Amino acid sequence: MTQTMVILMSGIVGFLAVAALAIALGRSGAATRIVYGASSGISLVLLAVVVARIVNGSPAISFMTLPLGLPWIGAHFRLDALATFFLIVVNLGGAGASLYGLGYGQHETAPHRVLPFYPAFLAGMNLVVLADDAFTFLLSWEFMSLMSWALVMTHHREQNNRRAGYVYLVMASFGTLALLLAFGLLSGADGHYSFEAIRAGVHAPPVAAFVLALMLLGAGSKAGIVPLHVWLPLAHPAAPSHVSALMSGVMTKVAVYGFIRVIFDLLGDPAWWASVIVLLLGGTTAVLGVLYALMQHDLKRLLAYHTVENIGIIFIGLGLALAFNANGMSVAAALALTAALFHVLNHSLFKSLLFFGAGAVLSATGERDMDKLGGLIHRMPYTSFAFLVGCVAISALPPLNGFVSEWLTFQAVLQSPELPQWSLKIIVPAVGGLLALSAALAAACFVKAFGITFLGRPRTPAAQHAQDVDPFSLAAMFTFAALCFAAGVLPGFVIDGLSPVTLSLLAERMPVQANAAWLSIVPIAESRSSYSGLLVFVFIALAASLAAYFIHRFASRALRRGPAWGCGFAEATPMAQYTAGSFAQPIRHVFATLIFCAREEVDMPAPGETRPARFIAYLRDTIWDGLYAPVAVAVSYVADRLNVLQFLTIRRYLSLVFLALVTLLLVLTIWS
Amino acid sequence: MNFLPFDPVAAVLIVPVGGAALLALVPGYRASARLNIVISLTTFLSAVSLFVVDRPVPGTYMLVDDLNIVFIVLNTFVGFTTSIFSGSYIAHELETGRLTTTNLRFYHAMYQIMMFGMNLAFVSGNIGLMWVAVELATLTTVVMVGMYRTHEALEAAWKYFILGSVGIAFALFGTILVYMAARPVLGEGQDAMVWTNLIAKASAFDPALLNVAFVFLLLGYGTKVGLAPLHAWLPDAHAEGPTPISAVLSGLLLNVALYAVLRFKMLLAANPDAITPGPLMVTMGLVSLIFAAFMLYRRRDIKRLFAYSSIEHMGIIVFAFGMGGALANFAGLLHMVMHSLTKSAIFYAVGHIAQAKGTQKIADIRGLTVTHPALGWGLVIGVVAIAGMPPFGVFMSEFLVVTSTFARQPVLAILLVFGLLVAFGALLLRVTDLAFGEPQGNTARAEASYVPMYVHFALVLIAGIYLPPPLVAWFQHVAGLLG
Amino acid sequence: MITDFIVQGTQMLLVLLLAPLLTGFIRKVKARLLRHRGASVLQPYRDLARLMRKEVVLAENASWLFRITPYLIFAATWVATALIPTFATGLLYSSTADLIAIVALLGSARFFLALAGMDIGTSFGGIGSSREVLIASLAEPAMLLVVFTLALTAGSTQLSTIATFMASPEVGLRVSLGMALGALIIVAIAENARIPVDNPATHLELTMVHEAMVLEYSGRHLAMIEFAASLKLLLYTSLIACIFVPWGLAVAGAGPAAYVVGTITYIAKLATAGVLLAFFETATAKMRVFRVPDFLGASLMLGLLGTLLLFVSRSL
Amino acid sequence: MSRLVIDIAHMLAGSLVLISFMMLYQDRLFALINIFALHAVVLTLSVTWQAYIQHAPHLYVTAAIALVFKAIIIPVALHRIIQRLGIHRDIETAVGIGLTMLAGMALVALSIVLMLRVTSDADPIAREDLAFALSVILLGLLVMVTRRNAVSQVIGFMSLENGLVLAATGAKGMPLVVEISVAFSILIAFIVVGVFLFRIRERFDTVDVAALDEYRGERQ
Repeated sequence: MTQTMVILMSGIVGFLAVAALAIALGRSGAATRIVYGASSGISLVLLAVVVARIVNGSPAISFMTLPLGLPWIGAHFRLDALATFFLIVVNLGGAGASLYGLGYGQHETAPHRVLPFYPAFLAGMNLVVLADDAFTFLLSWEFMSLMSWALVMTHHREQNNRRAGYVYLVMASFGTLALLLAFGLLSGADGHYSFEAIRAGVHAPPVAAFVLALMLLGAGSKAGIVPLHVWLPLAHPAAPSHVSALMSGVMTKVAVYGFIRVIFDLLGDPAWWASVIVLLLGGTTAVLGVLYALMQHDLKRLLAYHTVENIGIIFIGLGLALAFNANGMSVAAALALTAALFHVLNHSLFKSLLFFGAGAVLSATGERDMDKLGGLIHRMPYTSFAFLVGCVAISALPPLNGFVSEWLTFQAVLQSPELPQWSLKIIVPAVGGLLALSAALAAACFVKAFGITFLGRPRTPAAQHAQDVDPFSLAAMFTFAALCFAAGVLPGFVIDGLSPVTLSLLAERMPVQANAAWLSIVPIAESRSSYSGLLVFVFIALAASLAAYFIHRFASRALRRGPAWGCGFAEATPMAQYTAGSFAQPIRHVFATLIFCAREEVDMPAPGETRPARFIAYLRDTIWDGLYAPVAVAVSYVADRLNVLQFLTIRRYLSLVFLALVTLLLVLTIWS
Repeated sequence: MNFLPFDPVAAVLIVPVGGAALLALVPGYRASARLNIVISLTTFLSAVSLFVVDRPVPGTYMLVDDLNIVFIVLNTFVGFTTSIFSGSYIAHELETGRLTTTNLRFYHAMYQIMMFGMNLAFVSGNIGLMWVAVELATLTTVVMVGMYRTHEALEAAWKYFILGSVGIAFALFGTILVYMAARPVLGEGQDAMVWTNLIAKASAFDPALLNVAFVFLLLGYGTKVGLAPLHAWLPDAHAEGPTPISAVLSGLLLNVALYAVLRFKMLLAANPDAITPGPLMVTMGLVSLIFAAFMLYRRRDIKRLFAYSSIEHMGIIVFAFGMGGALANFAGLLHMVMHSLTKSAIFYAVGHIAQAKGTQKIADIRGLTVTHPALGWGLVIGVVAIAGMPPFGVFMSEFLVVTSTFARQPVLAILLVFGLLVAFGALLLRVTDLAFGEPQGNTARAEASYVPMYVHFALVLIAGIYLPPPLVAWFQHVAGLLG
Repeated sequence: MITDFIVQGTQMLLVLLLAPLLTGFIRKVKARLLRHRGASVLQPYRDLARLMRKEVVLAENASWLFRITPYLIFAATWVATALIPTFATGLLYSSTADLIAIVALLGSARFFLALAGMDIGTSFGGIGSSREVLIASLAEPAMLLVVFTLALTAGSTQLSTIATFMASPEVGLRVSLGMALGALIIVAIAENARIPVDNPATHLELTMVHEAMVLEYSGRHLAMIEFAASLKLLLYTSLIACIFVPWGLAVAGAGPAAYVVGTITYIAKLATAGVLLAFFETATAKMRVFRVPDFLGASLMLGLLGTLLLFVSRSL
Repeated sequence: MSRLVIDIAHMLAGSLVLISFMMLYQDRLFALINIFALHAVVLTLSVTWQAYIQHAPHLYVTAAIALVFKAIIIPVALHRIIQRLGIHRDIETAVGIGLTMLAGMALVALSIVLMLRVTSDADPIAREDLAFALSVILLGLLVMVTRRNAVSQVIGFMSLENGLVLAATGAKGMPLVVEISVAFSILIAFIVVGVFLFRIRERFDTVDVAALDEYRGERQ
């Protein structure tokens, strides 16, 4: 066990201590500041430790074993390249969210329901990443779910939140049970639960197949793969915004970690067809996720659904990595995996940023419904700027970071011709198409999100009198915005930072980027493709400022404010502006008619009638109706049938006993 | 070296009996409640002393070994905590006039007799004696279930009584058969009923006879374990009796019966030609688990809800032992301990909740975490723990059962997991209604004793993260014997 | 090095100079086809100059975003255009962005334009933006599929490489490339808001898309946007030109003579493209907004087929 | 051990089974009670015989208990109860008599098959005894299951318990037999008194078990 491990562990213990402290402090006013202050402090320390590891490029793996958990195995912890990377993601998010919480937490109505669970949640996520035996892993995993559930239940008086919590925890334990089974397969009947043992063991193809399926169920349900995503848009918005940020931005990534750890590290190399499943799932998830998001008018729910899309993109990357790896194309595999991990980092950055923004809007206006907002860009300039950065980043637009990871994914897709399998040759480009589609729709989605919420004129007094939020929240948002920018302009360093991971998992890495000309990134060779976020940024900045300069210098700079022109129509009421629904109407018309059975109903009163005209748009969540509702129905049917047994007469119960006896005796007679 | 002035085993038995006699005489519930606590504490301490002194040599009647030492201590411990809980519970019952002081004398005396019966069942090294002890414990609980004399209570008691008696009969027949099997080998008389001899010579017994015997014993004692379809008495008995009794029923009596089943399973395991009881137990376990899981959805009475959850967990445990193997058996033993600690704690919470709200109807109880935080969160913790969520002990046992099963019998494991998920869904649904949402009903502060509940939770929490080595060693040894 | 720099510079200026000219040229041809005399080819320059000199009338509730957007759009489009080999390949900064990045750059421009359309909060802006994103959500994937086809053929997404590859004899005639061309043309029409998707000339509220978004712009802002629009048109024409008719492209480092030749051929290509577009536009009628998805869907299909047929033709 | 000894033991045990069958097709309470008394008497005989052949004096006690308690006290008590509670005298059966008889046959067959195959090496008396005891037990259970009213169920239970005693006594040198029979007598007393108590406390109007089931949780 090394010093690093000791620091990490003590950090985690620190989190738990803070949780205990929070319980002790109860509802006292200082609690909020103390808890979030401490949490952000600890997260920063942990972050520093792991970042230092990367910077020093120390490849050494640190272990630690504690006499806890399963007695005859003990609790194993291990810090390798993969864990290091995900620890960065976790603690970066943790630090940001805690910083944000310092300000946002002041608006919390029930702090005593948040503070104890928040640090414990962080501890849980850190533990999952560090765990090195099945028991510790699952324990931390489920603990993480449990704590986040408690956080989702913070505002438990609203029926929807209770429902969200219920669906969430049931799905979570469904996932955990799937993981249990997976590890049961991996570790065998006599319980070799430590990851070393699992790594050492050889896993027959059928076993590998089952494990993959179970991991897709287990990790997938936590990450939010369609159709296991249903809990996500319910639970994430229900929690306080900084927790939503953690759940969406970080916890889903922990799920991705679990998938990578098992499939890439423990399982060895699965067969190529495994990648087909992952790819198709990823593609569908990406597109459906963003379509769902487009249909929303609740800002936080939109963001939550959009997380589903990004998970899809990540899984596309992972699927590609699997495909290439199975065919020994380790260079391409490294590229794909790097793309996926890069997107993991990016998404954790901008999704947290966006949830912070949504939280700021919520605390400033008390509204999550975009149709009741608008014009906030005037009232909350800083928030809206940060949010805009987030939107550009998540819409995969250069020169910000979202684009880089999607670009890398595309580059990986373009390696498909070398694949020997025909099905892959066909599927990979098709999935690439899906990826492109989802990227375009994402841009549409965030034009809508930003446009409806921040632009135009305020639709309600609440939006009209909003004030920009406290410095802590702003600090958190701007830090993350800056990080998005940095990762987008200097992607080379991130890629190099990821090389140890790919090296450890695939024994291959992308070419060193740091010394590429103009800090551009070159996946394979410059003749094939290259991209320089820095130059693109510089050029755009130069061109824009040049244009502006010349025009202001040599042409006119005069400016007059006047009423909006609007083809001469005087705008009646702000409510007459385009709403979330109307903005999405064309896309709904084109895409959702099939997928969500979208219907529109126009009720136009005859001339002379005084009643108002109505336009109603119906949407059905086909996945819920088709998959989950039937299950609920079935369960309650069986429950009703069986419930009769509660109301039998004693004689009937006796006859049950009698029958049991006779059957057993019969069995015995036949048996022996 | 035995430096104690007394023989712990004898103490564990004599103290409750003497206590019962004493309590029968003491008037005034305060005194008797305190006395009850003191007696239980003494019993517990003398049981604990079993850890320090070296174990008595197995005799004709008494036996202390790796298997039962843990359960004796657990039994007396829960008996002790329950007596504390019962103290504050009874006080409230007197106020509301559901019980009279005369009832209480009887109640406390019975309580100690029941403890005696259960302790005896654990320490007895003789199948006949064990039978007597289990039945004694059962009959006393029957009487206590009927305590409130309401229609429901009497009806529950009657049902319990009839079904219990049939169970008794089966168990006895099974015992006789075992004796018949042993007699040719061990000769007539007591020797043929002593555990140590039985186990030692089991390989020479007539296997076929053992099989029949086991069927009867499984059904006989299984009736008390509450395995479906023999479970019918359990929910009503839990729901209608005084809550301390519900706690003891779920926490201890089920364990006693299960302990008996385990003993006889050992016997069969020691005989190579006898049927492996695995399949029978696995089937009954799964049936109980899944059946109870579905039953949970339609429960309207909070105590009945957790009674069904007890059936569910007994199912899991029996399943684990049925699977056999070092891991599964270990898990089963661990699960027994964890379940009795957690479930009794839950009943403590439920008892106070029912008193505070003045109802047992789930529909009338809402938002407990708002009105009664300690009780509400206690309930949440309890449900979370019993549902097998980390970091509580049940998680470890369920982890071991599921993982070790799936590698051997995938289909069974999937059924098991299915049952667990269904049950979890139901429990979570209920606890969400109970503990969260707009508060409903009486919001007056409850004067309750939270200590026992939270002590139990603390223990379960610790066990979920760290198990003391000696315990592990004993369990592993027993797991080996269980085959 | 220096020469490279100069070449890159001239390229950037060249596109700036040629863009309005192309627009004007197309208008002229269309007018001719309709038997009007039509405005001079240089009219767009005059318009731009006039707009730049005019004062800006800004709606009361226009935000800072509304004011910086025109410059951003212009810059993004310009940079994108500057990266396309017009008369010579292997430009100095061609490593900055490959084809995918160029598409994405245009995407950013559109993103901000759509936002600007919603900034004032007029219904027209809303109509414009929502329709624009709909069109984009179909056009972009189609475009990327075209890119796939090309990249998989040429083994690169780097335009210079693609162009040189396409110029090389080994290309031959391929079904998939034909499909890609078809898809690309459809995308180009949609992206540049030309008939039948949109009508650059109309201000008939219910049909317009691009014009609806920029409705609130005036003066220099409008100038920037118009300029960007014509740059975009130039971009797509030269893109098609340099990929599908790569002949005459000067190779990097070749002597000035080659550059001159390249430039002349380039202008010739533009002219032909312009004439063709004009013909097409006069020949067809504007379609309903909700027919547009089918139109673009066709290009999406073409793109996908192109990609898939690629393997078939490969395997043959 | 002479053949005769075995035959007598066999005969007694067999007649117990026979009497259980008679119980199965009784449809009047008093007759049922009387037959149960007969059952008890036969049990007494067989226990006595066992005591004699096993030279186990303590079994005589068991026999005595059986005789006094089961053959005399209980039947009388039940007669009383029936008159007091005015339970109507004929038994409504849940399953038709004929069917019950068939089931009984099957059960006896089952138990004999099971037991004979089992203790092939154990001594014959024990074997026969076990076989018959098992059938008596099963038949008793059958009575409990097929009869609707409490008294007949009690009787069913008691005949079941007779089967146990038969088995216990058949098990040569089994300790605790006396204690067990005492314990069981107490148990039965409890049941009978319980039936009685409910009446006295005015809790239930009839002792039909179905009536008890009126009062059940969750029927709100």
